[in-house]
Amino acid sequence: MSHLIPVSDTAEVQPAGAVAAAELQESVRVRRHLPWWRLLLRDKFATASVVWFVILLAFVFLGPLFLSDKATAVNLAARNAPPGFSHGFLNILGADPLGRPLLPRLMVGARNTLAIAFSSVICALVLGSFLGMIAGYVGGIIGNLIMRLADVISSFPSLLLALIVLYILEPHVMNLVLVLAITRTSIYLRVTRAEVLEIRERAFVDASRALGGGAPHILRRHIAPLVAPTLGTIVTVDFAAVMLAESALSFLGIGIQPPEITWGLMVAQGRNYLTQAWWLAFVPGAAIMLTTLSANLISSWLRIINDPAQRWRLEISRKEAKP
Amino acid sequence: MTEPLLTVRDLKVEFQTGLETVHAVNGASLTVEAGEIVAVLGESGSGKSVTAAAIMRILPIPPARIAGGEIIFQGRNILTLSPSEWKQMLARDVALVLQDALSALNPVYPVGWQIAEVFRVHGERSRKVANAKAVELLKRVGIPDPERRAKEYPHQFSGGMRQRVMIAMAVALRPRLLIADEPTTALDVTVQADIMDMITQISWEEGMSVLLVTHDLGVALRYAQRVCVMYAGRVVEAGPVREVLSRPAHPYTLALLQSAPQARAEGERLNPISGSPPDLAHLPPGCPFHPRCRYAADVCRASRPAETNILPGRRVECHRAMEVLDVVAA
Amino acid sequence: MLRYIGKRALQSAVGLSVLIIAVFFLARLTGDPAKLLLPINADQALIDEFRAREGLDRPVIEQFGVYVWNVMHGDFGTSLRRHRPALDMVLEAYPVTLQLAFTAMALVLVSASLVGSVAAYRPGSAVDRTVTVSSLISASVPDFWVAISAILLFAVTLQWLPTSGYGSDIRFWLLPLGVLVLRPFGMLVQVVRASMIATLSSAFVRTARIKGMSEGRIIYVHALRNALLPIITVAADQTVGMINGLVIIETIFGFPGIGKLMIDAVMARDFPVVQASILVTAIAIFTLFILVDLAYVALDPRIRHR
Amino acid sequence: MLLQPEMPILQVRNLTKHYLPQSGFSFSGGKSVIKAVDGVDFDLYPGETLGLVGESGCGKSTVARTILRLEEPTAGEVLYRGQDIFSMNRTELKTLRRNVQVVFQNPYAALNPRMSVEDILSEPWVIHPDVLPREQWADRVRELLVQVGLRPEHAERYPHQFSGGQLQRIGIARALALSPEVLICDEPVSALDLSVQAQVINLLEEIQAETNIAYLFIAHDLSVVRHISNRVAVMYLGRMAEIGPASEVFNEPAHPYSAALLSAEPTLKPDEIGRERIPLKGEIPSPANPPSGCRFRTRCWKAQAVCAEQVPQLEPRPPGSNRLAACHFPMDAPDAEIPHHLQST
Amino acid sequence: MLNLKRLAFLNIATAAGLFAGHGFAQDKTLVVVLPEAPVTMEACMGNNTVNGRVIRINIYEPLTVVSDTTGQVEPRLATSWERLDDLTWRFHLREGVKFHDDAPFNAEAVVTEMKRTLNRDRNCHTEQQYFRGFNMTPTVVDDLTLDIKTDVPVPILPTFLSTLLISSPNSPLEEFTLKPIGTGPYKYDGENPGTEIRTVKNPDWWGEHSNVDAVKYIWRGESVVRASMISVGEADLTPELAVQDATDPALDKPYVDAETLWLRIDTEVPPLNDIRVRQALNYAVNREAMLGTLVSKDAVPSTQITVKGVLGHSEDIDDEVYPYDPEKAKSLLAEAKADGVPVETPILLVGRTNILSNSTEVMEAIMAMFQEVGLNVTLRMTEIGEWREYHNRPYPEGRQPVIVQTKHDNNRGDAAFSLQPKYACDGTNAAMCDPEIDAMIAKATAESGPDRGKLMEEVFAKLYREWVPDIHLFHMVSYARVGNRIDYVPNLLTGIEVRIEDVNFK
Repeated sequence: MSHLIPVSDTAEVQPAGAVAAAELQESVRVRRHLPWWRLLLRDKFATASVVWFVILLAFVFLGPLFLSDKATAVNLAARNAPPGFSHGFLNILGADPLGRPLLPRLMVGARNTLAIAFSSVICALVLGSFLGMIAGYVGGIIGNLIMRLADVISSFPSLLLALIVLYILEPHVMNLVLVLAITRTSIYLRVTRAEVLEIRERAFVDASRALGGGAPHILRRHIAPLVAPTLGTIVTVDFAAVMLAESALSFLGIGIQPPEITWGLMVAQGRNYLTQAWWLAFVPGAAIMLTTLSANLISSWLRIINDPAQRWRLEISRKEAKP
Repeated sequence: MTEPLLTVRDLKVEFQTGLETVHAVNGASLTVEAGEIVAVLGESGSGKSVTAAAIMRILPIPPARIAGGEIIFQGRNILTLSPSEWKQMLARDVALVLQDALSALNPVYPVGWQIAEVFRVHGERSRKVANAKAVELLKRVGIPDPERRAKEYPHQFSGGMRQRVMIAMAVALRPRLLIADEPTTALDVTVQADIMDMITQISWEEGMSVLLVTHDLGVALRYAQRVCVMYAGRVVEAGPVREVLSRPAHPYTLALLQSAPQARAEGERLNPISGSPPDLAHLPPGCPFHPRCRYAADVCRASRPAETNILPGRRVECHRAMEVLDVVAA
Repeated sequence: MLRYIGKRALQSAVGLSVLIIAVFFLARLTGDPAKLLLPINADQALIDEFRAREGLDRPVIEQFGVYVWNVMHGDFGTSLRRHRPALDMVLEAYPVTLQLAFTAMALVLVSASLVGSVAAYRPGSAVDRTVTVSSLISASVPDFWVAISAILLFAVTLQWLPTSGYGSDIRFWLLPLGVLVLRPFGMLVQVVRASMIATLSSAFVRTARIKGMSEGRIIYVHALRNALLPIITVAADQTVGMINGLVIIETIFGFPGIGKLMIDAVMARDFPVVQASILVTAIAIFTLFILVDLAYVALDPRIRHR
Repeated sequence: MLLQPEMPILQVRNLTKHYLPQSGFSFSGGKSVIKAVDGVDFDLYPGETLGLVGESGCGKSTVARTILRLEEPTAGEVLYRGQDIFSMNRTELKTLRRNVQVVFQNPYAALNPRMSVEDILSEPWVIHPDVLPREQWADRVRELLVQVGLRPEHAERYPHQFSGGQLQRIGIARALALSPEVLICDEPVSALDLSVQAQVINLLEEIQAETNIAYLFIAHDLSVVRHISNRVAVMYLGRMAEIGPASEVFNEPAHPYSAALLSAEPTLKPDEIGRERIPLKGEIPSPANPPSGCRFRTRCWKAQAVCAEQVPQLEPRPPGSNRLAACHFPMDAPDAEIPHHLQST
Repeated sequence: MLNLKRLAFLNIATAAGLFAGHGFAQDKTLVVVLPEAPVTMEACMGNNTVNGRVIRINIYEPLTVVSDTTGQVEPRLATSWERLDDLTWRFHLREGVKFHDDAPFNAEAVVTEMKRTLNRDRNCHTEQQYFRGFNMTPTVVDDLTLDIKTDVPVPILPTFLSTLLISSPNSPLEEFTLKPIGTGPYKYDGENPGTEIRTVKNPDWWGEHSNVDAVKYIWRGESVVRASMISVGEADLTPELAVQDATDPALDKPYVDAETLWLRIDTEVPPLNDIRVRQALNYAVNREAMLGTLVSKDAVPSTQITVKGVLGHSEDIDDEVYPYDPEKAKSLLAEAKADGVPVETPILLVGRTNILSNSTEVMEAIMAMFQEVGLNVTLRMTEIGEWREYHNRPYPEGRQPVIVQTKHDNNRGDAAFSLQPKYACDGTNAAMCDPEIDAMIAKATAESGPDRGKLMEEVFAKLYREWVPDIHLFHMVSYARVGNRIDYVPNLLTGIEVRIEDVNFK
């Protein structure tokens, strides 16, 4: 996953060899950048993605408030109702084999799904970047041990690891988060370590050491803020990966169990009805896809704005860009 | 008088960055005659490298944009040539040596291969012949044991040796014009001297013109015949190098000389140029140098000085050039 | 060189040992195979009898000792469920998986390199944006969802391809491969694109330009070779990650590969098969990583001479 | 000009730094040590500027890093006011950090791009909280900015909003925040334009005049060193070639290497323009495998058999002067001593 | 150009069409697609559903078989049998039968098989499931006559022996065989591991073949995929379709597969130890609403765990299905509550994933129904290992009240297999204890005479009317999809065996 490391905006100078880069930089250095939200608006796909996430957030916070009952209310009369208004507004996206309306289920499921993905990624981020900083800055035997640990984790098919741990710990939401976090940790660990190894050689780190700054000081004040943007882009990609992993686990029947609702579970349950009621799997599948796609698009946007070699593409408007 | 080999006339290059347009080159004009070495002297942001890149047509477009002017090389306007016509001229007629030879050489191919590629791309069918020519060139640029070193990779060469490889590659097809963009900036003085001596020698032997882009007054003085001093994207003063540097007519040239420790006697305090380099997105009206100029008058703030020929072969853009000349003389 | 391989092999061996220990003890925490393999109405006596026979009643440490001793003598145990040597089952399943994985990866590498390079040539162009978005979509779809939908579309509705199954006929492979390459392709196109954009703006590409060579030669001779290193790293990661996809694909399309074997074994608490399959897989993965390192050496003279 | 009434503030004794090459793919298998610095001695006195020159790879930056204890030496010692910095405990080291500071070459890299100028300049006090009470930080930051020729309101800006010269001023301000006695300047102006370079050099000179701070001024640009230094040390391949008062070294170099170096320097002085360069043979040898005896002998036109056998020691040249050179056949010795057949172009 | 393109397209289309259309065989090779691959081909594992569908009857035959219509024991490799005394049975074996490896079938072969199957070290499902609780001593009387003596009276020994599949005496004694050798109508013809298993007609078989020459078994987990394979002609037959995939009345044949779905109540923990609460639970379930939606419309609401046709099934109580009456449930609960029964105690509803297709949905629906009458029920779906913790004795002390989803498939035709473990005090799966019931079960099990069925019927009736230890749901119906090329009528036994001798090409 190290490929996702963008050329970070802290690179000492512009990519070497861009002929005019040094001069250009000298003249551009004092320029103001566009605020991030204007850069966002310049990227239509990223804007749409953010809008989608805003909608999701509304789902997450409003859905359970009003609709938890509706999401579990069995109504066999509306069994497998197709999308439309025939069974009332809540059934606009159709209903499942128990006649439970998909829209509220999707909204209630959004909370579990996003919470699992979000917490897993955050746990992996915290754990991985912490270990990665130690491995990168301290190195030595401890660093080596940490790297071997990462080797082991990454050579263990993550789905299997998840399966085993879930059998040990029961498929509870917290445990699922734990498992997914463990399987993602090594990415953060490696990326952080690689970044730390590079950043610790920078002159400002030397300057801080010359001032008497100890390892904790340097890691906190100098290295962490610089690793952050890189990790940020990975977090968004990973968010997508974790959602897909969660749904794959549900597909295999070992993830979250009913009566909890997650999107992956909805797809897994709906797949039995593909021939009769395609919407059961399609609607949550599309929700997963839209969300992972949005996360990926945002990540790609983040990579661009964090990369001085690419950022200008968003900063210049399209018309002006034409030679 | 015959037409110069290269004429850059009123060249304008803009970069679109963020909210603003940076006028990196702002109406630069210069000429290079056949067989001469012309130094383009300037600090960062003066537009000297952008001019070189524009001549080579390797500006990143976008964000860069050629906003005006023409570049006449051997009687043809480079800017209007089709890409394939231009590719034909590259390396054959005009070549470039970049500052950072390590990143300018492809790290995964042997240097001999990379030199031979020039011949192969420009019509040499036999791999063997191309390789032999490459070894010959390495020998010519003073690389010992060329047969063996041709098979080595760029990272196995020292900085000076890499720059020699770059020069070998550039002069492979005996171009009429060599553009050398800060060819020795990262190198030690002893190596710099070797490299510059070699370029000068090849130029003399081949009758090859050299456009030497540099920020080093000493290098310009030692190796060039003529100098163009650039400031804020314009050539503010041009002329024979010894004359310009001993009797500058532009206050900027003068100020540069006064801030150079090389030019000062021991114990003499340096006399830096006040203020900061020009903001290329918001150039001041009038003469772009006037905010930092000791000789600035109202006219300098009001209008941009026209190009004037103050002495034979000397060109300057300053309202008060004559006064400056007098001051220097005094 | 040999020393380096030796060192890497040693590191891998350490990793493998940790892995064996982890798998052995973790597996045993997942539950009692007796509860899955014996009839529903089996009483405690029968369960105890089963455990005693399979050595599951002994202290775990002792079981581990026996296991390690046996593995060192080439005995990976006998499947609790199928009563066959676990290693035989694993080795039987491997060719299918390797065929799938390598064909898929080869497809991904070639197509992603081509497509990613094209996109990188003019960043921000219509082609680039199309490639970027479609590769992101490709990386974002749940594979099981696509697999089943594809069966319904291509096999049931259009009847162009068989629904599923394993055989030498290429049509059996089209859908599984198609689904399997989706995610690695999407991810790798991104990497190729990013890597190529960086490489294409590097100084040596400019050098190549001013030598007057064609754009095709610039992209594929000069830039791609340099951009390959990060691509290979990610491709290796994706190959490992593909095992997850294989579990799903093999389950849906009825391919008798290692993914299905592993998941079934874990579900049935068939410890010997779990251990053997993970061990063999890990060896394959570590070998892959060493090969990647060697590819680095082959591709980048700077590493060779360090 | 040369004031040396006190004892040296820094004494560098037999400083040696060898690097083990990174373990990686090694086809040769041989592990040759890179002798970056190999037994260097010099003193630095309060209030003076000692210039340290040499070509890239000669070890001058390693000397700086080792004195700053950014690297641990292989051998030798550095005495700060008589105390070896390599055997200092934590508190002693912290005191040392307050008194010996550094300015780096590349101002773009030396400042953390994510920190505002205010944060950058108060970092020294974050690390040394006893130096200045927190409530005075903001004022002191602005004082420092003014002292280095910037404006107080620059405190809120970020590094990318400054030009190179301004950034280097900020770097200097940070180094001054703890009021050090020694400032190690590792190529502080070589990344700057001529006009800006002059500003920074003047700034450094002003600060020295005010505070009596000592500079170890490392550069490859001889004209800058000549301008700013009281004394100059010339290094070649990890060893000291020559050290002495700047005027002596520059005007009448004793070591052939110093002479060659000076002759290669482009000059703007009218009387020197026509001067002939002394060409050097071959390339600089690898520090992993330096020549025996005198390290310069492989490129020296004066070299004789003895140069390969005996390591020349730093000795006063001419005898009795306070300029030392490590050469068997220094420039002031008549060429006639060299057998004709050993002379080369 | 255009023509070429069109031509190419046509080629692809025809090739694909041919491929899809012609199936795999012009000859009479039957393709059966199963939900799961057989785990082993070993005879002593042949009563396991996944193995049995391939090897039972088709490759290996037992001495006796149980009729799918009458529940009576019928001859197979034994032609007749008689009970010599309480402990001894005599079996007369079929003459002229040979194993696929030409070994003769005789009494000696049966004795060998008994040794193999009953060898406890081999972990045989058949032995563990059916031959615990008594010991058998076989005696060869002559080549085709065999006496079997048991240590306790076993009135239904011939029924038990329907589970003993006879393999060639040359089969390995210890390991499980990889190449099954039996006496059946089809013999093993190789396999592609993990992909397919092939059998061909055994020309030497003693019985009458159908017109199927060879069989290829393949397997796919997804019901929808299997259904599609039959539709497009890739396969001819698949059992166990999910309800929602049985959409084509022309192809999909329902069969009562002896599987009964019910919920077992833990009667030993309050509030479930109160019969009113248990009755309330029964009233709360709307069985009708699930018919045709979550379970097949052909499924039969049940009152006991065995289906009609099994000896001991009580037809008396068949009509006494609890009606859906939430009001009644509520009032019963209120009554119990008034008597101090802690009806608000949280009750755990334990489901098992994949116990049947839609098992999860059924459980979600039932949870909603229980919640509707005011019970504090939470659902927990478990996989089999965890499920057993709830389902099998011993249960933990001080446990939460639990209702466990379970199913039963008595395919041996005698309720004795069901009663003891489910309802006796020491029954492995029982969560109740009543000495009176215990005694009734013991008496019925020991009875070998005509009253045997009657005695067992009484037990079921008493349990249902007076004890209410269960919430009975349905006798399930499965669907087999039968391709156009063949005739096959699935029956009660299709769940565990697919007799190729009953399949004919049209």
